[in-house]
Amino acid sequence: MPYHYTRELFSEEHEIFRASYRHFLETEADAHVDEWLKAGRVPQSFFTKAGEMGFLAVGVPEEYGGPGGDFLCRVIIAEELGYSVAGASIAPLVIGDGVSEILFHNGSEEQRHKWMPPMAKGEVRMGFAITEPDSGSDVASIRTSAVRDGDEYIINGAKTYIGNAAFADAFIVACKTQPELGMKGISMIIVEADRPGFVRGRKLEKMGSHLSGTGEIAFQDVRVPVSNLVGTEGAGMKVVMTGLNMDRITWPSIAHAASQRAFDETVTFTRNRRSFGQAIIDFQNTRFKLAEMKTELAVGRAFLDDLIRDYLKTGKLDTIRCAMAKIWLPEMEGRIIDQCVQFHGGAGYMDEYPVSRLYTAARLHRIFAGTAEIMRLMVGRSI
Amino acid sequence: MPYHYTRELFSEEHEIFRASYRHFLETEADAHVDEWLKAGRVPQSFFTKAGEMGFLAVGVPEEYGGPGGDFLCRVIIAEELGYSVAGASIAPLVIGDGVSEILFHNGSEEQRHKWMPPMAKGEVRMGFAITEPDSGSDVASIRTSAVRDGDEYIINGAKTYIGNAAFADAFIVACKTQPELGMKGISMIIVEADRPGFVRGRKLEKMGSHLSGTGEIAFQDVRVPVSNLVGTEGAGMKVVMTGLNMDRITWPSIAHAASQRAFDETVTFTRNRRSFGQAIIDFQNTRFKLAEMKTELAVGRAFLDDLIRDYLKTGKLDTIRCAMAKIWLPEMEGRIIDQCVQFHGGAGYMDEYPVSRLYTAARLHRIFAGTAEIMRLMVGRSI
Amino acid sequence: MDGLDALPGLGFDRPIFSEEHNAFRTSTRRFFRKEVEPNVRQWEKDGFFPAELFRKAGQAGLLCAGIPAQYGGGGGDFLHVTIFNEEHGYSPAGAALESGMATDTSAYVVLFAGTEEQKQEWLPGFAKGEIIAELGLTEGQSGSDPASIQTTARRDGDDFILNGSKMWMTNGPILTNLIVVARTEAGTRLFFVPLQNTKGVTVSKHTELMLKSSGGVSEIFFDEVRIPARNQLGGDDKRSLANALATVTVGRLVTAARMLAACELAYHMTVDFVKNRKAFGQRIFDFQNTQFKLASIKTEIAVGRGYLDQLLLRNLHGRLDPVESAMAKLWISEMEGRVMDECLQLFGGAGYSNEYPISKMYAFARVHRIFLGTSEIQRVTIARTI
Amino acid sequence: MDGLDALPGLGFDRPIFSEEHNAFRTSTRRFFRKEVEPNVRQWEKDGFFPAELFRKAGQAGLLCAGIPAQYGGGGGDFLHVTIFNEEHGYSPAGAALESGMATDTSAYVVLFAGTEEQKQEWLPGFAKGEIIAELGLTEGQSGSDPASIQTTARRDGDDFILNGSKMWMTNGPILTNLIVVARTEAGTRLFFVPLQNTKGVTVSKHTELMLKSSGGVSEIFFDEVRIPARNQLGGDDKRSLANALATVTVGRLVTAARMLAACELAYHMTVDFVKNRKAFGQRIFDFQNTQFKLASIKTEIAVGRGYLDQLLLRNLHGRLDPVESAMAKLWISEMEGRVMDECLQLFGGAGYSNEYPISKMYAFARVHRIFLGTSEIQRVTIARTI
Repeated sequence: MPYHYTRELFSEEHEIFRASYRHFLETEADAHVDEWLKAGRVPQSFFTKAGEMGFLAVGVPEEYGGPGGDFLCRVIIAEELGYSVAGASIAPLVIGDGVSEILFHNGSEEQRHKWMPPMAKGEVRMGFAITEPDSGSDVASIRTSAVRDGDEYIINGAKTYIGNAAFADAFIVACKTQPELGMKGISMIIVEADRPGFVRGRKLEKMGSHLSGTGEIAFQDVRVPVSNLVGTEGAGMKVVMTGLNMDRITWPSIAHAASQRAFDETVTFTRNRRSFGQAIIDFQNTRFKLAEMKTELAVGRAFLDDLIRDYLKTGKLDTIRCAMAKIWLPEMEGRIIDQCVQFHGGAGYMDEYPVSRLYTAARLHRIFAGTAEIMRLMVGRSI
Repeated sequence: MPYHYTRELFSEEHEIFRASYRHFLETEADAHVDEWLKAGRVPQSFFTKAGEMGFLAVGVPEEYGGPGGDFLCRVIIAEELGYSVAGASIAPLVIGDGVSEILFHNGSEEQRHKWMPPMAKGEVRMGFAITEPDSGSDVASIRTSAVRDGDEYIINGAKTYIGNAAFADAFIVACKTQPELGMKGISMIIVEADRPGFVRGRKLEKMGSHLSGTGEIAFQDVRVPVSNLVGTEGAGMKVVMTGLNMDRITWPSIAHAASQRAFDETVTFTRNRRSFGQAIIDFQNTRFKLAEMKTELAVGRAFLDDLIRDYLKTGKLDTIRCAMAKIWLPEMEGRIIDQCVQFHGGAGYMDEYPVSRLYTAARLHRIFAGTAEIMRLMVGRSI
Repeated sequence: MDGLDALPGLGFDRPIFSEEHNAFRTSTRRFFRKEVEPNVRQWEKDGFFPAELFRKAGQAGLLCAGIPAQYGGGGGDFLHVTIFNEEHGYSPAGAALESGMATDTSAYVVLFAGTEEQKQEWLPGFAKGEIIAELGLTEGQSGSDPASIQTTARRDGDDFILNGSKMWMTNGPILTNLIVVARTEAGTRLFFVPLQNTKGVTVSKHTELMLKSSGGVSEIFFDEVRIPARNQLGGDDKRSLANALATVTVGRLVTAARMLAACELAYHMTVDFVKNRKAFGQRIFDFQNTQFKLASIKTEIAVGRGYLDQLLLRNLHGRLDPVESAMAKLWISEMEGRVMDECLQLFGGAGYSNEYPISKMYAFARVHRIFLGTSEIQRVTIARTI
Repeated sequence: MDGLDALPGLGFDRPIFSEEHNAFRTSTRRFFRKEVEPNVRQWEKDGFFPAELFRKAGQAGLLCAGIPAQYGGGGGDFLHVTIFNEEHGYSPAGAALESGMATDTSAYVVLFAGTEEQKQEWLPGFAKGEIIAELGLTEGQSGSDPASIQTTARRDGDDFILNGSKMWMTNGPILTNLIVVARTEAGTRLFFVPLQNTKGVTVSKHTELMLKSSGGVSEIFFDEVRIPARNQLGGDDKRSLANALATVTVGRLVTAARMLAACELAYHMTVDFVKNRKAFGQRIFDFQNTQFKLASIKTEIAVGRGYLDQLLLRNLHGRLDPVESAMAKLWISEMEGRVMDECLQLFGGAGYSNEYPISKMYAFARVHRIFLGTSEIQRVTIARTI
C-alpha cells in the first residue's frame, strides 16, 4: 500500500517523479537495508544510482549540474523516504542532501560550480556542522574558532552529533570568526575532510537511525583558503536560517509518512494476527485506537497541505507555522508509532518488523532540527 | 479580538453576513445572556429579531420564507456563535434551528409551506426527539410507537435529553411504526405541543449550556394526522441521516471557535495578571502551553478548512471525515479549555469569566450529536 | 456500597485504621445519609445549606474529632479528620456541599497558632459546630501569596482596626468567624474576627461558580472593623503566621483523601451504570472500550490509594516531608480530573445532566487543580526540592 | 547516588526493609558496580554477556536469595528477590543486560511446581548460577495463552519426546535449561529440559531487537527431543501448570520493582544533566519547563513508589490480591514509558546517543508494556474483576 497524499497539489510531472523515486527506494534501498545495517554503512553504489536518477541535490538548477527540481520534489522525497522501510535507517543521511540547497543559496558562483555537480552525481557528500559538546541548540555559545591568516583561515574546535560525520567528504562548519560579536561573529566555512588536521572522531552509537553516520569531528589547526567562506563573514546565522524552514517542513512530512507507514503495517498485522479466537483488529480497543490514529493522520495531513498550499501561493514558508508543524507532527508520530508497536506485541520489538525501527527513528524527530522545546519557545514568543 | 477564520474560503457577501451576525450576537445576545440565565430562558424577542435579520432557518430558500443562505452561512453561524460569550449558554438552542433544514429536505411541499415561514421568522421553534430513557445513541432500540388509525397516528412513549424540550412548539419525533422491522420500522412524525396527550416533562438541570431547555417530553395517546409524517413510513433513519453530516461539521466548528475564544481570553488574562512579580504569560510554562494551544488551533483549523473545501468542490460532506472532525475538534476543545481554566486560576472557576462557561459547555460536545465512542466505531469500521 | 459498614473503596486492604476509626466512619457515613443526602436538593433551591448542619455534626461528635479532648475535641488523631473528609467524598451529595464541611482545618489553625487561652476559648465552639470559621488568606490580586497581602490591621489602644477584603471564603453566607491574615506594623499577623453583627463587615452574596452547589464562596470586606487585641491569634508570637500556614499539610492531605474517595465513588457509580444500561443489544459494560477504560480507572485509583495511605500513616507518625503533601495534592487532583472525565463520558448524555451526581462531581473536581495552591504552584514547590 | 549504602530513590521513607535486607542490597550493588558496569560495553561487542556472570552472582550469594536454605537458597524472603531486581534497575548498565539477571523467577517455578526431589536436585544449581533456566511458555502464534500451545510431549516408555518451539527465551545463547510447557495426553505439563548437548535442540541466534543490549532472546526448537519422565515438573500433578503460573505475581512485582528503580535512576541522571548543562546562558534546569517536567516526574515516581511498597508488604504477608500485581505491572510500565520519554527529551540530542544510558533505558522501557502480558492483557485481567 503506497503513501496517500493529496494528489491535487501535484502536477503530472510530479507524479512521475514520485513514482520513480518510490520505485527506486523499493528496489535500491528497502531491498538492501538489512545488509547495510550489518555492514554499518550505505554503499557508494546507492548514491551513484541516486545521482544518475536525479534524486540528489534536487533543488539545484540544471546549469549547475542539478536535476532542477522544485519545492514539491523536495516534499515528495521527504514523503516517500518517510514511508519507505529503509527511511527509518537512512533518512537523516539521504535528506542530509539539503546541505546542497543551503550551499547553493548562500555560496559563491565558484563554490556552486565546484560542489554542486559532484553532489548531484552522488560523488561527494557534505555534512553540516554546528552543534558542539557544550552548545546544544544554543548556537551563540559555540567555541570553534576560525582565525584569519593571510589568505587562509586556521580552524580549531570540535563538533558532535553531526549527521554524516563518519562518511562526508566535506563539512560546512559554524566557526567564530569574531568571537567578541557573539551570534553575529559566526561564519560558515567549508572544511574538506582531507585537510591536514581534520579529525574524524568517534561514530556515535544511537538508539536508532543507525545508518546516519552521526558522530564527532574535530579541527586541529586546519587551514582552509578564505574562498571556502560561505557568504560573508559574520553571516553564519543567516546561512543557517535559509535551511531552517525547509527542514521544518521536511521532518514533519517524514514524520507524517512514517506514521502512515506504521499505521498501514499495523492494520495489516492486526488483520492477520489472531488472539482469543479473533483477529486482533476486531477487538474494540484496536478499532478505537486505529480510529484515533486515522483521525490524527487526516488532521496532520490537512495541516501539512495547508503549508504546501501557502508555499505554492507565496513562494515562502511561514516560520511560525513551520515551527508548529515541527512540534505537532513529530509528537503525533510519537503517539502513533508507540501505539503501533503496542499492537504488534512482541513482534513490534523485533527489528524485522518495520514498526520497531520506525519507533526508534521517530524518537529523534522531536529532538533534532530544533527540539520541541525550542519550537515552543518560538511559537510562544509569537503570541 | 474577533474570530480568525480562513478568509479566502468566503465571498464578499459572506463577509457582510458574518459581520452582521457577529454584531447581532454582541448586541442582542452577549449583552443580555446574564439576565437570560437568571430568568432561565431566552426571550421571544431574541428570536423575533433573529428572524427579522435573516439568521434563522438560514438554509431555507426564499420562496419558502427562508433567507436562502448557503452552506457557508451555516458555517459562519456556527463559528460566530461558538466564539461569542453567549454561545456557551445558547448554542444548542440556536443551532437547533438545524431542524428546519432536516424538515425542508425531507418534508412534503405542504409541510414546507406550513412550517418554514414561521420558523424563519422566529415565531415557531421545533425540537428533534429521538433519544429515550433506555436508548442512548442506539436508535434501533427506541420504543415510542405510532399506530395508524384511519387518517391518524396514535403516539405513545417518552423521550429524554431533548434539546429545546421546554420551549419548542412542535417536535419531529422518532416513532416505531412497524416495530417488527427494527431500524427500518422507524418513522419521523411531527407532533405539535398543543395536541391533547402531549406532556412536557421535567426540564433537566445540567452542568452547563443552561439555556438549551433540555428536558423530557411524553406522548399519551397523542393523535396526529398522517400528513404529519415526514418522508415515508419506515424512512426515519434516512431523515435522521440527512442532518448528521451537517451536525458533524457544525459542532466541530463551534468547538474550534469556542477554543479560540478561550485561548484569546487567556492570552489577555495572563498578560494582565501578575504573579511573583511578573505577568503570568511570561512564565515559560505559560508560553509553552499557549504555544501548544496555538498549534492545535492551527492544525484543527486546517482540517476544518479541508472539509469546507471538499464541500465547496463536491457539494457533499464525507461521512468518515465528518466523524473524524466530531472526534478531534471537541477533544481538542476539551484539552484547550481545560488548560485555559487552569491559567485563569480561581477566576476560571467563576462564571463571570467566559472560560468557566465555555468549559462546562464544551463537555457536552464530546457527547451529543454522536458521542466520541460512536464516532470511533464509525471511523474504526472504515479501516 | 450500600451497607453502612462497607468501605466503598476498591476492596483492597487498608490496614491503617483501628476499630475505633471504623466506628467513627460509620457514624460519619450515617450522618451524610441521614442529614445531608435527603436535603441537599432543597438546600440548592434555598441558595445555601443551613448553619444548623454544623451544630448537628457537632452533636454527632463528628467535628474536631482529631483535636485534643481538653479543647472540646474528640481526642482522636489525624485519621479521624481524614475519615470525615473521605466520607464527604464517598457521599453522592458530597459535590453538592462543595468544600463546606471542611472546617476542621480552621480548627487546626487555632490549635497550631493560638495561645493556650485562645484554644480553650474558641476550639470548643468549633467542635460544637457553633463557630464556623475559615482562614482568610486569599485576596483579589494576591492569590495565596502571603507576601502580597493588602489587608491591614492598625493598633488603636486595646483594639486593632482592620481594613481590606478576602476572596474565595468558603461558606461565606453562614460563616461566624474569619481568621484574617493582615499586615500590622509588627509584621503579618492573624485576627479571629466575628462576622455576624460586626460593624464594618460586609459579606458578599456568594459568587456564581462553575459548580452549582448548595455551598459556595463569598468575598468579605472590612471597613474600619474594630477587634479587641486579645483576638490576635497567638498574641504577639512572630511565628503565628508560619504556625498557621503549617496546617497546609493537613489541608492538602484531607482534601486529597476526599478527592480520592470521590474517585472511588465515581468508579462504583459508573460500573453500576454501564452494567445496567444497554446499547446495540449488549450492556455498555460489555464493550471492550468500556472495560479497558474502567480497568485504567481502577488501576489509577488503586495506585493513588496505595500512595495516599502510606502518606497518611507517615503523617500520623510525624515523618511526612511537606513536599509529599504537595505531590499528593497535585497528583490526586490531576488523577481525579482524568477519572471524572472518563466516568462522565461512560455515562454519555446522562452524565451531563444533574440527575446523576457525576455531573457535579466533574465540575467540583475542576476546582481541585486550582484551590489550595494550583497545580503550577505545587510544581514550583516540588521543583524547589530537586 | 554514589555511596554504595545510599538508596538511590527519592529519599523518602521506605520502612519495609530490615537491616539484613539493607546489607543484601549493598552486596548486590557492589556486584553490579564491580562485575557488570565495567564490562558491559565489551559484552555488547562480544554479542552476549558470559554465563560466568551467573556463577559469580551465585558465589556472591545473590541468586535465589528468597528460596529456602534447605534447597540451597539464601533463606531470605520475597523482599530479597525484589532488592536484587531493584539494584538491576538502579544500575546504569541495567538496560544493557536486558532482563538477563531475572532468573530467580524460574527458580520459583521449580519451587512452586516441583516435587520435593526435584527441588532438592535442581534448586541448588539455580542458586549457584550453574543452572540458567527460563520458563518456556510463549510460542510464535500463541503468545502467552497456555490454551493454544502447540509444543507436544509424547510418552515413550520412561521418556517423553518433545516437538515444537518456544519464542522470546531470555538469555537464549547461554541458557542451560528450559522449563518447557507442552501438551501431553494427560493435559498441559512442564518439562525441565537440558539444552546444551541435547539431541534435537536448536537455539537460534538471538533475535535482533529494538534494544541493542548485551543480553537478548532466542527462539528454541525441539525436534524429537528425548527427556526422562522424571524431568516432568511436579510429576503427574494436574495442578503443576497452575502452580507454575502462580509465579506470575512474583514476576510482575519484581519487574515492577526493577522498572520503578530504573525510573528513579533516570530521574537522578536527568537532574544531574540539566544542572550541569547550559543553554542560552542559563542552566537547563533553570528553565521553568524543565522544572515543571521534573516536578511531574518526581511526583509520578513517588506515587508509584508509595503504591508498590504497599503491595510488596502485602505480598510478603500473603495478602496480595493477584489483580493488584496486574495493576502494578500495568501502571508502572506505562509510567516508566512517560518518564523515560520525558527524561530523554530533557537530554536533547545527547539522550538519543548511547553515550548516556538513557537511550537504552528508553528502548528497554518500550518492551515493558509488552512482555509478561501486554498492557491490553493486563486490562482484560483487571476488567474481569470489575
